[in-house]
Amino acid sequence: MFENILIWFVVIPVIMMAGLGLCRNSNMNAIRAVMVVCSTALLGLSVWLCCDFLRLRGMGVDDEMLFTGSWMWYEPLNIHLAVGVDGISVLMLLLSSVIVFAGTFASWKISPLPKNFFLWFALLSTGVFGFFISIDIFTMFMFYEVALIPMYLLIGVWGTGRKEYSAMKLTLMLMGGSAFLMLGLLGIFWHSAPAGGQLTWNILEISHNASIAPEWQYMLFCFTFVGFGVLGAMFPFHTWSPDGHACAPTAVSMLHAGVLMKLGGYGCFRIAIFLLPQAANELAWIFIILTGVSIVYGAFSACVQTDLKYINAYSSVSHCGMVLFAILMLNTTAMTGAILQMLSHGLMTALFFALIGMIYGRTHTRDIRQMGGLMKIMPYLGVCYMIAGFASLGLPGLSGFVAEMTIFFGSFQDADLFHRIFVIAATCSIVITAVYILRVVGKLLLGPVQDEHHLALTDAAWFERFSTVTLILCIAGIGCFPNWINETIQHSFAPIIAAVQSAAL
Amino acid sequence: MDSVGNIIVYFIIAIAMIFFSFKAVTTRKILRAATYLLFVLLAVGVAYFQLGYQFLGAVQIAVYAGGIMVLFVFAILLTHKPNDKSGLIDSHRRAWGITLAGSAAVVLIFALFYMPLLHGASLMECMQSGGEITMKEIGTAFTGSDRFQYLLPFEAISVLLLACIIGGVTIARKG
Amino acid sequence: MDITLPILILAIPITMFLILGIGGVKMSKKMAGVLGILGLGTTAVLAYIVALTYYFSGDPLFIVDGVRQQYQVFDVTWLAFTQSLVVNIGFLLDPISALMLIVITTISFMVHLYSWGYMEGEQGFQRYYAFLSLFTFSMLGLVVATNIFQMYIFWELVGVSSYLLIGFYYKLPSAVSASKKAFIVTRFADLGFLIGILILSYYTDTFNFVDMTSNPDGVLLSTGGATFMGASVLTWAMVLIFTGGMGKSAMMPLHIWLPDAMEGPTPVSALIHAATMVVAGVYLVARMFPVYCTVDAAMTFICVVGAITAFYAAVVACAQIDIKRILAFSTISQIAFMMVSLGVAYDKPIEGVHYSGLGYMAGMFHLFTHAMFKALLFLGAGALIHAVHSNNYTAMGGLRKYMPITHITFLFGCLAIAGIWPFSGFFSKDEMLAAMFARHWFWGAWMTMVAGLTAFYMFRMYFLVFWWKENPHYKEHKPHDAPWQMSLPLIILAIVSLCAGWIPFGEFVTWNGEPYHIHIELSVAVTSICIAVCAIALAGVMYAKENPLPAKVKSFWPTLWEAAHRRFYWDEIYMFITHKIIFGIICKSIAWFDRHVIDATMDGFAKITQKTSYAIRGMQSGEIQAYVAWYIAGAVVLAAITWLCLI
Amino acid sequence: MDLSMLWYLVPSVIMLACGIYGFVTRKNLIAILISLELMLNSADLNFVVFNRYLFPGSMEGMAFSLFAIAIAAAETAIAIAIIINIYRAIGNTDITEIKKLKF
Repeated sequence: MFENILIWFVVIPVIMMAGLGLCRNSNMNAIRAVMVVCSTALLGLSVWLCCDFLRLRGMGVDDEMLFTGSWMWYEPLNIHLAVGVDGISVLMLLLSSVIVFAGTFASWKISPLPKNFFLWFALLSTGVFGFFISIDIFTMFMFYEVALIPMYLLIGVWGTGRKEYSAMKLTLMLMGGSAFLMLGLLGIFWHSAPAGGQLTWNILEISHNASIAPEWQYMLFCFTFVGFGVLGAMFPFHTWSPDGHACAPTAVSMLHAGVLMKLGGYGCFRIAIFLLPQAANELAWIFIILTGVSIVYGAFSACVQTDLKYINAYSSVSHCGMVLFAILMLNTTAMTGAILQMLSHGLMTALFFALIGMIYGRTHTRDIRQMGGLMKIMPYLGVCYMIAGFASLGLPGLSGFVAEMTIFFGSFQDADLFHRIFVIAATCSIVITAVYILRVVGKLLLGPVQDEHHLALTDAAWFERFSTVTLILCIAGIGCFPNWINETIQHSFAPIIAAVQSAAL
Repeated sequence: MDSVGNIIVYFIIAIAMIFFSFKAVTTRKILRAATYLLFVLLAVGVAYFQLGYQFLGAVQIAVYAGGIMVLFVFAILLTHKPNDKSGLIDSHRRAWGITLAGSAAVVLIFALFYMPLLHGASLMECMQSGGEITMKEIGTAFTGSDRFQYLLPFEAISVLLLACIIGGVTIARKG
Repeated sequence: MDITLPILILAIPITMFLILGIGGVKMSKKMAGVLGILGLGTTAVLAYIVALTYYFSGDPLFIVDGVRQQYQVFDVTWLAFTQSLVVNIGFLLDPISALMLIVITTISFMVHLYSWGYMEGEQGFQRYYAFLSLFTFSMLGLVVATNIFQMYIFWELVGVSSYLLIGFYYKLPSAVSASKKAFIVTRFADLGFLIGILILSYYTDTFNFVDMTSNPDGVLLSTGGATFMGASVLTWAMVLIFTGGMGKSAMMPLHIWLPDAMEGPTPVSALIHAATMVVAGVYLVARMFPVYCTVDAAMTFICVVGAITAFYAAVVACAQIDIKRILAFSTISQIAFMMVSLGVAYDKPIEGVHYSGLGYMAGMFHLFTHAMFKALLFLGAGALIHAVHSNNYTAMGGLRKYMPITHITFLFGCLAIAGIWPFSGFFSKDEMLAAMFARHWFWGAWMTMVAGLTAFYMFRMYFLVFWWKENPHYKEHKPHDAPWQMSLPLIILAIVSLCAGWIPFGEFVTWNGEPYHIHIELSVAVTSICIAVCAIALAGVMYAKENPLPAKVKSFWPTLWEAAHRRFYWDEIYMFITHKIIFGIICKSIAWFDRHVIDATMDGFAKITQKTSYAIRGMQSGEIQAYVAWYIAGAVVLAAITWLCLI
Repeated sequence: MDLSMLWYLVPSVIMLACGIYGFVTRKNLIAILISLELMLNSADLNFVVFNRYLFPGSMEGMAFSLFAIAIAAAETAIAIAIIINIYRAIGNTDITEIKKLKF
């Protein structure tokens, strides 16, 4: 079992938890050491996986999933621990490990109870990594839940502001989504073998059977898409996002916006679209409307917020709406764009939240009206914030541009007027994004210093620099050299597009 | 056609059951209530005899009328206070009780009368076809583990009783 | 052709940006300045080599049978959207990109040199040079773009560089808001550009300029006659693409950012907001010219927008106080001139006109000369501001004695822009007007009038600054000419402004690469010179000596003056739309809706659950009898139901 | 005149009704227990009657009644122990005083 590289993505966080369990709460250095070693190991593992994956693809191995493995877990229901990755999952693993790595450094001085914080943090990572490596929808769902539950404690204990309320809201809304999801997944399971064979949870097997009856597909598609859509902050199920992010501690915001929200997009893509292609063809329009609304709506809402985290939470609604929007366009280019957008948004929001955490740690306020001219006081953080802002508003050379453009050009391939109108509405968001980003930058970083007390504040410490530089390098890397990502993932869409097209006939 | 003796006995038990159970729940004095209950239990025991279950009737009289009643009486004496007002019932409660009991009785009795199954055979015919159950049969049934034999529940009841003894002791001991 | 030089042309500025941007904090100012100037000097030399090689080498790659060719030096894949729709990053050499290489590097080098003197003592000197390098990189990337998407990429990058440079004095709220405004307005225009690219690329299935412009009829055919809301799809695409150009080139109604952009350091205004970036729109139209020619509606649209803008900006410039704003409006007006010139050009012979592509050539010619003399004027204005520490002409007057070099060079600039022989502006303006008259007399007459206005407001400013009356403040603080780093570029640019008109421009730049021999259209030239001289004379009468005439004229039409001074209230209209409508109504109401409807619904579910729990909690009263009563009631009801069902 | 099973069932129903009435109305815990016994007895009687009339050959009803009696004994014992304990704790056996088990 352990000869499969993918299993290690779950094993390392478990080791991390075990290691943390041995540390004492007061022994900060030991805790940090465990975290740094394990998160570096994860990062290394994912980079290695990525290289190996590209090598295998380069050798002409064109299986849908590589590094597959399957171990029986619960026989009566045919549940396996089945793992396997394609290009998309590889990139998602890479993203997650980068963010876990950066998150470790961003929460270098977390208090109180650092050990417990990192324990939950590691559990959260376990869920995230487990989700991305699974190809058995039951274990996938299990890991999904594993990733969600720690959020409650992480926000409720280490958060700020109305943390209990927010933690409760976030957890309940996401659990509500999970309930829908569970229904959908069970439905898929019970219809996975219409001819009377062995029922299965395995994504590949279900898609090969390709035979869920259309009337069931409609219902299950709605369930699964809404279920994952809640996590993907789809309008109107997005309201957990502003409150949840606003109250969460830095690393949790990073991981949540950076990775957890991607579970939604990934799930929609891997389960809702892939397994239920006919419904995807016919019901996409409903969700195109909803996600189209998300994009514009999130952007407009962000324009008038005054809390830094709220701004970013709404901007996440807008950007994540773009992900789901692109997925629903059901063509290769738009889906590539969606994956790029997931990566881009993951890195960029993580950077944003890290910076906001650092700024908040110094000024003790997140209200942009009470800050100003911080560029003068903390130039490093200011410049990083501007870079994050530029990435968000789609400056060429940073990741946001590539992702958005791929989405727009992909979405525009659909010649239908309905799609066209929504694509054009979605493109409008680039202007609104510019408006709110520049508004924040203008108020927060530029202009005269608002508060005399801020003059005494210090710029970033080394661990903060380390965390931000990692993220910025990734953002710029994707932005300057996007084509390798296209090459990594292009194989992965073939089965999905084929399923959708054959269903359309 | 049942014998006149049976019918007379039946009427005695039926009237006793109805009358004493009514009195048991309406009397204010708790000790009297217990006494009326005793009569009801005895009547039921007689009914068992009449139906041909001598052993059951004996058990009913021994355990209920003998054992449980003693417990009741002891309990009443232990918890009795001279000017106890708990016998008084306010009209609200009474209305509730009458409604519930009445509606239950009405529904059940109507149901009984509408069930054709229940109007058939006479007691005589049943006694002839079934006859009495001997102690030997009962003994075999309670100590065997075949079909229609009850070793397992019997043992379970034993354990339950043991548990009750221990529980009763534990509860009553602590002040 | 060797690809080393072209790569270096792009690589040096971006490297310089990274070096100065990341390492600038650790560097001394001198070091940063020298590095920046050296880097740009090298780039300029390389760009000259490349451009001159292109024009003069006679290499069959560049010129075949006397016709100049478009040549892609390199073109590498950057991002593949689909099999055929591939974004490349490349380097296209053709007459206009070579021209732009020269213009950009020349002006940029002048500005680098000038800034060394001008920005001395400013905080963030290193940052300034870093941004200048970034801008130069982006602008060079824009002009050498081989495909429209590459152009869009660099288009956005120049936008950001412009944002950063306008907001250079980031502690001033006015600079911050000006930079924000510039970015957002151009971003809005870029949205049109993007949608235009989306439409165009969908039908043509390519981004490449050469593919599109070499076969414009193919582009037209590829749309298959598709229409949307009455206009053909191609018209929509081309008009939307032009919208991008309108934003960058500050055409009405998207011009409002440019005057505010003057909050940036003056050399930046010279480089970005006068000479190079703002002509990107013109360059874009020139680049897509053959495709535009297939769409008459788009060409007419360009003409109309250009003509209105030219006149509007010229009128507003007459009523400004801030000299940089006068120059800004003059820039808008002149760019509009180029736009009209391109708009009237035609890629096929028309009857009665000796050369139909004249407007194209003239527009590019004017782009070139305008870049030179407008940069000169801005740098001159910078020298003035440097001397008197104010942007307003009210703080100046009579400066000719104190600042002779600035005076002479500024005068050269004014004469050039007014179109007086033998300055460069005369030649290019003459060609433009000739082209307009050739298309329709109305365009020619209209633009001649604008040219007259141009001469008037430029000399109004010139007289007010250098003549009028001496400002009493000079006694305390005597103004003097700028240091050599600043004067040298002025002198160089003045010489260029004087001579550039004699370049046989038609030999180098025409729309199809075939050389064209420029000759002066006497009737047009005489008319325009007469009008310009009259206008200068009028300005001289009104402003050369202190007199009450200007005040009288002003009080004659106070509303008109006020309206022109306030730029015909465009800013107020925009403020109203953005702040009151978009922010105040749309954004606020959406945010309100989110909190009080959507979120309240979600909270409402929680509240309903909670309320229900509290409400039914009473049943858990602790009274056993109540439980039993409920239980029995339930049982009775069930029994009743069962019974009713059985019978 | 035949003694059909209805004859036995009707008094049993009335006993049950009395039990219900007593259980719901009485306040004294012991009185409630007494009512409970009434209900139990009514059920026992039913078992036996059904056994006798419908399945005279077997003895399930009787066995069930027997067990019920045993359990009732146990239950009563425990209940009385609890009642005595409550009496010790609060000084009376009024059920309206015992409401701790709420919410």
